[in-house]
Amino acid sequence: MKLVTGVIQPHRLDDVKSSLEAAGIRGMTVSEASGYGRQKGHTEVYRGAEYTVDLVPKVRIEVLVSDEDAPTVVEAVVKAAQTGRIGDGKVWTTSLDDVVRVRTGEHGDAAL
Amino acid sequence: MKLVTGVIQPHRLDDVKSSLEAAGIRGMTVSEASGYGRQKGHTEVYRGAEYTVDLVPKVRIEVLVSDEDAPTVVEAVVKAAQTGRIGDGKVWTTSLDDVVRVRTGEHGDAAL
Amino acid sequence: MKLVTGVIQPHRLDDVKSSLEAAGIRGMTVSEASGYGRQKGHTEVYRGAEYTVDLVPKVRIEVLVSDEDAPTVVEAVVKAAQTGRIGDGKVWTTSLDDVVRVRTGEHGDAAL
Amino acid sequence: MELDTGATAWMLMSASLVLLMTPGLALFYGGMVRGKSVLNMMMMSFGALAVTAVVYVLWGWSMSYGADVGGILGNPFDQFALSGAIYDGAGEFLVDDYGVPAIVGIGFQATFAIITVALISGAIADRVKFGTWMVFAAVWVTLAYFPMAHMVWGGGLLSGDGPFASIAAPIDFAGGTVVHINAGAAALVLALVVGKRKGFGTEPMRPHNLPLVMLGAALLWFGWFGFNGGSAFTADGFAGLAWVNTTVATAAAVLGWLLVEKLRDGSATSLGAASGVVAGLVAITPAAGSVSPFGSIFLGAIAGVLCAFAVGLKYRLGFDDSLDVVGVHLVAGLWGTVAIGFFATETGLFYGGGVSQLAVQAIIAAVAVAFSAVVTYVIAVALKATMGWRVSEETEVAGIDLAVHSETAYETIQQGSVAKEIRA
Amino acid sequence: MELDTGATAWMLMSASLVLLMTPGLALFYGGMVRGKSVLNMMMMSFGALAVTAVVYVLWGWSMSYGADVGGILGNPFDQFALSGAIYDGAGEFLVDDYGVPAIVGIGFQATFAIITVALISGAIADRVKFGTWMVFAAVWVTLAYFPMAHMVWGGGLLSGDGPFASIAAPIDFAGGTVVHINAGAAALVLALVVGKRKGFGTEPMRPHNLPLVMLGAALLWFGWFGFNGGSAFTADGFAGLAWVNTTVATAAAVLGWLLVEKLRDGSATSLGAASGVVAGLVAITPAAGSVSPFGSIFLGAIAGVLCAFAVGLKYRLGFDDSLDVVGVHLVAGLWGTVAIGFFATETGLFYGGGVSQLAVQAIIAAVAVAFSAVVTYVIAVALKATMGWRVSEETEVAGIDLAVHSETAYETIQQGSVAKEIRA
Amino acid sequence: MELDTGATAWMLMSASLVLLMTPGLALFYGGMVRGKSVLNMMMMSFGALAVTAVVYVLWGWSMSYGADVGGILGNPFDQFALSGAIYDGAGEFLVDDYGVPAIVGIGFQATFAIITVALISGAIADRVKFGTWMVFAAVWVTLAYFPMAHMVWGGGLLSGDGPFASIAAPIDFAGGTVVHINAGAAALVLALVVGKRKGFGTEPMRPHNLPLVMLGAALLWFGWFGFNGGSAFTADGFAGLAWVNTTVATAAAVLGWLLVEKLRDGSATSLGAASGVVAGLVAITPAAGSVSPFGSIFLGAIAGVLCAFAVGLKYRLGFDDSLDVVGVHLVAGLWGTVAIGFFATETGLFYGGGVSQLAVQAIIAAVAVAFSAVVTYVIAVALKATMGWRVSEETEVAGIDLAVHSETAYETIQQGSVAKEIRA
Ligand SMILES: Nc1ncnc2c1ncn2[C@@H]1O[C@H](COP(=O)(O)OP(=O)(O)O)[C@@H](O)[C@H]1O
Ligand SMILES: Nc1ncnc2c1ncn2[C@@H]1O[C@H](COP(=O)(O)OP(=O)(O)O)[C@@H](O)[C@H]1O
Ligand SMILES: Nc1ncnc2c1ncn2[C@@H]1O[C@H](COP(=O)(O)OP(=O)(O)O)[C@@H](O)[C@H]1O
Repeated sequence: MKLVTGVIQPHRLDDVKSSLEAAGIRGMTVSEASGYGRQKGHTEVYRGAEYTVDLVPKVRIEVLVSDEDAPTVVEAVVKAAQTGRIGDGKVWTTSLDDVVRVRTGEHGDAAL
Repeated sequence: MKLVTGVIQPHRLDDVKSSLEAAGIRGMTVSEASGYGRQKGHTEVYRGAEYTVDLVPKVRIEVLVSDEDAPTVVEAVVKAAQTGRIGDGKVWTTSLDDVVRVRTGEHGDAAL
Repeated sequence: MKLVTGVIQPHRLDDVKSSLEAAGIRGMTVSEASGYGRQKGHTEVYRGAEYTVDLVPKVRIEVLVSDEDAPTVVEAVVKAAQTGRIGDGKVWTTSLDDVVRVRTGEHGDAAL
Repeated sequence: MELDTGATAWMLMSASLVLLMTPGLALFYGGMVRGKSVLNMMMMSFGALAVTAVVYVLWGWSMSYGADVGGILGNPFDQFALSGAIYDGAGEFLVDDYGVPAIVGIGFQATFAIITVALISGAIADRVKFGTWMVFAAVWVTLAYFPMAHMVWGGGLLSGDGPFASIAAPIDFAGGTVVHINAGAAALVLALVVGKRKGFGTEPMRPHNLPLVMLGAALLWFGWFGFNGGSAFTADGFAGLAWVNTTVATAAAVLGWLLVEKLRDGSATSLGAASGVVAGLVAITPAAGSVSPFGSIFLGAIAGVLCAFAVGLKYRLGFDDSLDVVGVHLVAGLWGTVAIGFFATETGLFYGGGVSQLAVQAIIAAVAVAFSAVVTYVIAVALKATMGWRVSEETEVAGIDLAVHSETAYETIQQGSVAKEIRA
Repeated sequence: MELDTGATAWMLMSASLVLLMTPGLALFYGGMVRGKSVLNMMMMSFGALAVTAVVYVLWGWSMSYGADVGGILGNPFDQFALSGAIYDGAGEFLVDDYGVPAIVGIGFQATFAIITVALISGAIADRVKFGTWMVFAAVWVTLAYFPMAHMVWGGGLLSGDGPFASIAAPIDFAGGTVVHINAGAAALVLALVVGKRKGFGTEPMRPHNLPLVMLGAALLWFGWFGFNGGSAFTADGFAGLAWVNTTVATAAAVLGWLLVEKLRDGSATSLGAASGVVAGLVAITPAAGSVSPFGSIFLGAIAGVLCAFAVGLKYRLGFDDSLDVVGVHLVAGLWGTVAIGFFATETGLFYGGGVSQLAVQAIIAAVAVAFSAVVTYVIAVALKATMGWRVSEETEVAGIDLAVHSETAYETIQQGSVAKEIRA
Repeated sequence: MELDTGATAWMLMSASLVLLMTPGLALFYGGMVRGKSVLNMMMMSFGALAVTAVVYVLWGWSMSYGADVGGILGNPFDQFALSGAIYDGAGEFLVDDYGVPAIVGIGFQATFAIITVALISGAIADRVKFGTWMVFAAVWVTLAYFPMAHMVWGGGLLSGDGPFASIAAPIDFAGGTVVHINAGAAALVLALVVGKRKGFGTEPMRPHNLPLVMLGAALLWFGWFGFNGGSAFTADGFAGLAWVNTTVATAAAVLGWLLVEKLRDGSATSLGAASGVVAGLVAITPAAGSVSPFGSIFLGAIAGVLCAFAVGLKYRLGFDDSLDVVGVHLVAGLWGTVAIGFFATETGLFYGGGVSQLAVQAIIAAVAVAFSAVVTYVIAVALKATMGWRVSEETEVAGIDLAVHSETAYETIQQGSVAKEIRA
């Protein structure tokens, strides 16, 4: 099994979700994150004091998939998240030793 | 070393913590997450406009363990987090190249 | 490619960022987390009822790096995050199957 | 009586101030519950406000101040829908003995009924059906509040015209019995009938937003100037005395509460300060017109100390009075009512007035507790058997805001990014 | 006339209360937008307040109550910068017929102009340039508000001295036409001229902080006691009647709105309660002095029901009146103005008064809509062609607070830990 | 003097409004600090309120308005605990020259002492021991505030009875010297004695909740109507003039501040608007009764511009006046006090009044600064040597709320799920 992790623009989340559904993937875990990279941050001003904020809001998604689905899922996420502008984020794949579904205790692909 | 990651129901966190302690594990990292899966979300209504929210609050826990402890830890987490209802979440295991304890710079199992 | 993950004290984040920049690494993803470990939590009191909170605020950073850069990055993070006090956190390294840059679709080291 | 625009201005303002107390309470209570039930908590105040205002105009005024029925209540049909209560025969506005139009007094009194009902809701936070609460509000204000107001202020049994007045004229300046003992006793009974929240005493249920609690306490204090100051019924020295007593007793109660916390728990907390505010305000309420500013310092400080200890009782006795309506309103209401027997500058024990004032104060306090408890119990049990009080356990765990009101209080990034359709 | 300190006290207080309504509105609106545009939303209210207060002193008072020009407006130069409006020839404070110094009345009237401008901003949330808004505020209040105030209250065309008074004296107690229809019609036009937000109707745009919305509604209600109560111009029975009517109509509107929600959507919401508050307050505004408390219950309840349905129209008709200024203020303002024709106890249809009051109310409502719409359209289009209304699409997506005000409303851990330099 | 219910109504209301300012300040300041120290910040206001109210009743009134001692202070034992200050010999309420009971005036004056102490706390946010602050509050109000109030308002050295009155009668309508210069100078001294926060000038310390700041500013504005309007001591034309001047000067100050920001920083901010509100309110405070609304526009606008620049000074000069008490209250307080010399319609330079008013205003401002600075320095240094001011560096980093008050302001999911035991 693989874990596909993506760090993407927050406003692409809905499209990524639809795209995964279209690919037959019906589960994922989402969390908030902040990114730092080529995309520049912004400046805030409070009573004349300027603050440079170089972290940009991102969303992290994690999708557990079987080995064979992994490339499809990566493809689906990348496609749906792409806007072509700097800051679109990264997607990476990790191999897992095992996955368990908590509710049933099932292991491996059955747990997905 | 292994990393055991669990995405669980927020209200099971306390039990998972106790269960890990019982298993002799005295460290973990916790973060907020939202899940999307079989468990259906909910509907909100604002001035007659209906919003379908299909993300459900979850908690993500990460536990660094030695190779031999990994199965025990997975077991402990799954047991404590299980309610038997849809949405109980997933637990997965990844192999790590190395772990360092920041305070001391120790590597490997000594860092846990 | 490797993923270097660190769970560190929130107030060390700025130094870690500088340290990574010094090491030529210009990207990372940051998220909020809470830690549980040797460092003890704190007690809160509301109308005489005492609450023991044993989770401590932490920051999680994730850095994608090429295999050769990984040790440097681990070193950079550990050094910058170290205060020598209990609770400084952990850094771990995972091997990745692949990384994609969403904007361009580039794979592997080119995506970093 | 001629119109006195000054008295009228003050009573209009006082009514406005007391009306503001109910939303202030909504914030005070709302900040104290968990983030998943703040809206429901606030809705209990807003709902009580809406129901009670309408009911008050229809039969509340009449039941409080209409033609007496057995010393217990006014005839609801006497001035139903305010007929005969606003204008005199010539179609002119009726004016009271202070030169204030009767309609202004009606508005002022309505606000007291409203806040009293809303106060009770803190005892049963996070767990009751909104519909049951709304029905309770209408029934309770009718059967418990209006009679009590009649008995104490409308010339009934607990007033200067009642049987106990032979001992000494009972004093309840602004509502120690009618409002705070009444609400506090009802809260206790309701907490018992409704039962504990899932996880009470074992799971953490800390306030989710303390600045909101402090804001609520501030608005309560501000509004209380109308509550106590307006209970002089005109803008005069008594109103001024009530104003100063209210301020200094409240300040002293804050100091008292914080001192207990510092000594007992090691830290003076902001929740303690906010709670001390309310404890002091409650305690000075019945006494504001009959004690001195110097006496108020002691009366208030003792209230703060007493309540700081009293809020712990629920854990020991095992009833889930979620936001300490009993520990604050009942306890401080009883203390303030009885303290008049000690501190009243004309009739109090400490001022050489003997024990008769003390005795009569204890009697009216006891009658008020008993009356409120019995009436509340009957209503609560009847509703339990019919509509039911509790939402499901799942709803409690997941959060009552979502299940009952289809809302969540605060937007987070995730929630905001997954709506599927908008319909209207 | 002699100074009446009581009347003056009430008018000073009323002015203060109405001034508070604008920050109250800022919270009400601010809580309803997304977290990334709350500051901009609040700034539209604070900005309108700042601009209008200055303009009012300079020429607003004079254009409202100065020497009549064709029944449409007062001469702006007549009492420019309040010259001649404060003191009499002997240098004493001018005092009005109620014994209130003219300068107090000026302050009171200024607060009405301020809140009216601020109300409009809800229709164009999240997407307009702050500079354009500030210019709009100054121009709109000058060309739309001051004339309307003059026509209705300053002895102009829509007043008891105007042509329609031959049918029946038009009634607008506290600003159904001048404030709410005026702002509501302007909001509709502006929403159309400015255009929809990116994602309107498809992306979720839920309120980011509902307790803030409820707090705002509470402050609006509290302030409205000055708005309606102060419109009696003294502290008397009419002020008291307005006070009680305001309370009970608002309470009934909350019940009406919640009932619609419960039946239609399955849940009574806190946003519904807060919205019902405003709907009731708006509807009773023109009628508060001429209906009975009993009648107010119906007037208010119907307002709640009407508006609960009206807020859905924008989705069907496809205009982005973001925070429902049209659905609440225009609809309830029209209803309240017309309802007088039914409910006025002296001249209303239901009280045997025939249809003439109803007719004249419909006429002044219609004229008000038409006047406001036309004037607003001209101003809005002129600004569109010159300064432009919209911020860029990127700004809308990223959040207008950051792009336009260089601020974010709430600190999060990440933001707090990455500042690079501080300069001053 | 006969009781004047109208004057009394206004003074009761004014006292209530000024009391509300202190919680308003708690929100204003609380929103401006980081999320980890908001409760401590708010507690400094609530604590100052509690301590000062009690002290005021005990010896504060007497030291301000009791029998004069050398033109510097009133005798604290003269009317200790208000003895002889409330009733006349016949046991009737004493009534002042405006027909207001003395006890009402006592309440009103107490609120000024309270807010003055609370204002100072903004200079030393996030880093001081709560106990030391509480002791400072009691001592400072006794040694710095009461004497200053006596000197300016109680017939002392800086009053119309003092030595400088031979040049011209000094004007301080509502507290430019007693309140704002006093608090501002104390803030400067305290910031220097207490020292900088860890990370001042290098780490980001941005406001954690700007809507809270704006709400606080709104409540301050609202309360200020009592502060300035009530300083007419009755409801008359002067009160009305003060009301209008307060509103228009504040509006102009907002515009002034925002203009500076727009031109200098590129963006008009909501924090700027909220700060402009306070700058304008402070500046008009001493002048509200002696300038015209037209003059107030300029006075206010200049205040906004001045303060917008002044808040940057601390970075350049290197003192950590955390929330700009100096940059806003001292600067605007000085400006407002001196501006009277230019803008007073009867004696100001711009109105042909010559320079004597200007001279005397400059003198009283200078004396106030010097007096406050010296007294504050002595108290601050004494406390430093005894109780100590600073919490530990770890506490500052981890957050003072947790360490000092055992609370955190906002619940997050993690915190809520890990309690181990509940005890009471
Ligand atoms: N080396 C990295 N490790 C982890 N996350 C990264 C790394 N580089 C970029 N990211 C994440 O990807 C996001 C986008 O990266 P950025 O360099 O801004 O644009 P792009 O990927 O389009 O070149 C960042 O905000 C960050 O969250
Ligand atoms: N394929 C997946 N990848 C990542 N996380 C998943 C996946 N499927 C489910 N999850 C996580 O597990 C949670 C529970 O899954 P769900 O399908 O609702 O119930 P169950 O696991 O009991 O069948 C989800 O809310 C989500 O956080
Ligand atoms: N076994 C573990 N698995 C995952 N995270 C851990 C583990 N042990 C510690 N951590 C993380 O590291 C942080 C610091 O650990 P702690 O034991 O308090 O101090 P130290 O690492 O200095 O010995 C914890 O707060 C937690 O976030």
